[in-house]
This record gives sequence, C-alpha cells and structure tokens, in this order.
Amino acid sequence: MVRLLFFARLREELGTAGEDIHLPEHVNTVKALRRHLMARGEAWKEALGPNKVLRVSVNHEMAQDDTPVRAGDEVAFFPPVTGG
Amino acid sequence: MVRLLFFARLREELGTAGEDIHLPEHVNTVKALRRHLMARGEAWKEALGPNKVLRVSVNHEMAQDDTPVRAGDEVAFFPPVTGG
Amino acid sequence: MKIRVQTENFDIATEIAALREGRPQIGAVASFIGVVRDLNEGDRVSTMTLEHYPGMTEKALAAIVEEAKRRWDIIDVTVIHRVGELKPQDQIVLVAVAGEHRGEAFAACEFIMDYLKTRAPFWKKERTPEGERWVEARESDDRAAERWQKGESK
Amino acid sequence: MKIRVQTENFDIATEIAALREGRPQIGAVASFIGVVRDLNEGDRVSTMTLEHYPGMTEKALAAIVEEAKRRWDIIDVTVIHRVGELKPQDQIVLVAVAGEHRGEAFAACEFIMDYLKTRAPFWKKERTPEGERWVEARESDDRAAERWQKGESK
Repeated sequence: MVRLLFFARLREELGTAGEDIHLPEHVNTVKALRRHLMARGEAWKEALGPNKVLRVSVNHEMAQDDTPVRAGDEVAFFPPVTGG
Repeated sequence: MVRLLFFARLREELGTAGEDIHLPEHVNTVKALRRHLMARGEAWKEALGPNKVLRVSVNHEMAQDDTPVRAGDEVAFFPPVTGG
Repeated sequence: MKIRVQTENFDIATEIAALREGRPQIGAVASFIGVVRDLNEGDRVSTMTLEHYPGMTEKALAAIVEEAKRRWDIIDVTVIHRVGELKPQDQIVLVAVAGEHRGEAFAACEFIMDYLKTRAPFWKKERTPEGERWVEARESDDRAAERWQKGESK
Repeated sequence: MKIRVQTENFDIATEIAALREGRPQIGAVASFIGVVRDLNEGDRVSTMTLEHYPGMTEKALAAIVEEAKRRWDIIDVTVIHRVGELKPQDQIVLVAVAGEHRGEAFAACEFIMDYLKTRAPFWKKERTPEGERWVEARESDDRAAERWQKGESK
C-alpha cells in the first residue's frame, strides 16, 4: 500500500486530495507511478502529462523520476510552490 | 567668524566641543584650517596631526582637504564614525 | 530554531524578543515580512488562500534553516508562515535571523526567503473580480534561489 | 521617509505598521535591528554611550535613504537611531524598508545599514572593566560600504 497525495491545482484537476493504493510490482519508481496513474483516463493523463511542470515528493523529501517508491511510502504530486 | 566643532575622541583630546573663531584671510580651505589649528600647541598638533585619521565636514557635508572654508561656515572635525 | 505554520497572525516584535531572549551575544537581527498585496498581475485581489502540505512543510522549512546555519555564522532563526484565508495587507510570512554581525544575518535571512519561495510546499490561490486562480510560480524566484548555488559572493 | 534620532527605545512592530499604513501595494518589508552586545573585542561591555552630531546626523541619514531610493524600486523607509547611554541587549538602530518585492527591499535595507555605519556621524564609547574607550571604526564596515560602489550585483 502506498499513500498518494495531490495538492493545489492538481488536487482540483483530479477531484481528489489523495488515496491509498496497491501498486503492481513493476511500479516501483516515481516515473513508473506517474505513468501508472496517467493510464487511469483522460483527466489523469491531462493532469500528470509530461507537458505539466510537476513536483513530486516521497516521504516528505523532494523526489526525481528515478526515486524508488515502495510499500508504505507517502508520495505527493503538486505544482511548483508559491508560498512566502 | 567660523564655527568649529569637535566630536568624540577629538573633543576629549582637545578638551573642547567647539568655538567660534575669526580666521586670517589665507586660512580658506579645510587643509589650511587644520594647519592653523595645529599651530596652537602640542595638544592640537597631536590631535589633528597628519598621522591621525580624521573626517571633516563643512556645513554638514563631508569635506576634503581642498574644500573651501568661508566666514559663516560650520566646520566639524571628528574620528571615523562608528554608529549602527 | 522556531518553525511555525499557523492560521493566526504574528507580531514581529514579540517574535524578535523571543528570538533574542537570554542571548546577549546577539548584535544583529535581520528580518523579513511578506504581505498580501491588493494587486497581482494587474488584477485586484480580494482574498488569498494559502494551502500547504502538513507534515512536509515543517520539515522543508527546518531543512532550509539548517542549510542557512551551515553556510553562515548565525545564532538562531524564527520562521512563521501563515496558511488559510488571508486578505490584502495581511502578513503571510516572517523570517527573523539573529547573529553577532549584520552581514551574516542579512545573507541568511535573504537565503531562507529565496529557498522558502522555491522549496517549501505552500500554494497560493487568489480571488479576483475574474474569479479564483492559482498563483503561478515565478521564474524570478527560481533565479533568486539559484544565485545561492553558484557560489556568488553575497 | 521617517528619520529619527532619539534617546527613547523603539518598537519594530509599531514602526512597520506605521510604514505600511495605507499602502496596500506593499508586499515586502525587510528590516534590521542593531543591538548592544555584552562583549566587544573580548571585553565585557557594561555601558555603551552613543554620541552624534545634531544637525548633520538627520541630513546624512536622509541622504543615504535618498540614495537607496534612487538605486532600488522601494516604497518607503524608516530609520531610527538611538543616542545617549545604552546597556547590553538594548536596541541601537532600526532600518525598515517597504517595497513591492523582496529583492529590492533586502538590498536597500542592507545598503542603508552599510552606509549608515560609515557615513552617518555617530560615535560609540563603551565602558568595560578596563575603563572607557571609543570604539574603533572597522575595516570590515568600510569594505561592506565599498561593495555598493563597484556595481556588484546584489
């Protein structure tokens, strides 16, 4: 089980703040997870597509495409930050 | 008549915060005024001597050796500033 | 180090007094307050809503402050960032840095703001006469943060 | 522009509120407080006396603020400098700069402090267990002020 979280514009576009999902064994990196979610349908493909500038964190640390994703992790997808 | 002012260490070394003096006609620059005052005696020679790093203002503006000094001016001598 | 994410407002004098308390070696306090402006991109802003990532936010801010402490000889730092709904002229963020000397305090304070702007998980949504919109990240903020990576003398 | 030379203490929150009053375009306030340290040059300081040049001081500070306004796009500035007898941990100086954006506010605030340190007619005398002594000007302050003349990118 992996906890997914979505913030800001992404949360609105996907209509969800997050969920807990079981991932197939081959979905074990940030990049693979993003593709896995894009396969869910048009809204997901649009929101997570490669033309979208997104940030991803794994367990509260900023992650890259090749960052591993394992059972028990918390993975968050969000737009570039705009606080301050 | 020119108003002389002395601040901080210089005021203490000279034992005066200032005075009004009449200057001879040839004492018409900062440099000439400094020499004129040094001729007053040992304490003045010591406090205003060329080996002392001093600042001089004329009418509240920072001045140089060749800045003119005229009747009615306020001329201040002081050490480098240390506020803030 | 004091890091707070809160809906409540803050008072800079109270925060600086707490930061300085019992530390007579402090000679310099550099600080910054970010404020909601009434205009953005030419549109009048009526409300600004700050969203964040609870759990990650405090860690991200603490990591930025730790990095500042590694880079500069500073004594302590307070960072307060508000979340929730704010109005124009409301305070958004406070960064206060105490040190012995001003140069290090200034540099660390500006560094923390630049990194906060690009690395801490906050998002702004503003309401204007045209409706609601998410504030876009600024390229100028990325450039400001990148300065600190090039070893530029500050 | 608010320039004050006073014996009384100041409250940074009150001063920033006054600086921001009625100006909803302000998005950034960078500020600095200088504080009397308990140690200087390794000696314990019991009292610090600030002397200044009444008449010239306010003009010198105003000229520094005007120069900052020429160099950066800022909205307004408050400078308060105390004189008379102070104790360790007492506030000495406040510089607060309000602007639309943080980069210009930070730069102007640091510039004003660097110039104040080298161009405004204040002198510090400190009392230590060894007796009274005038604080010597620091070369590091001269260097800090000179940075702004070399067109360095800040």
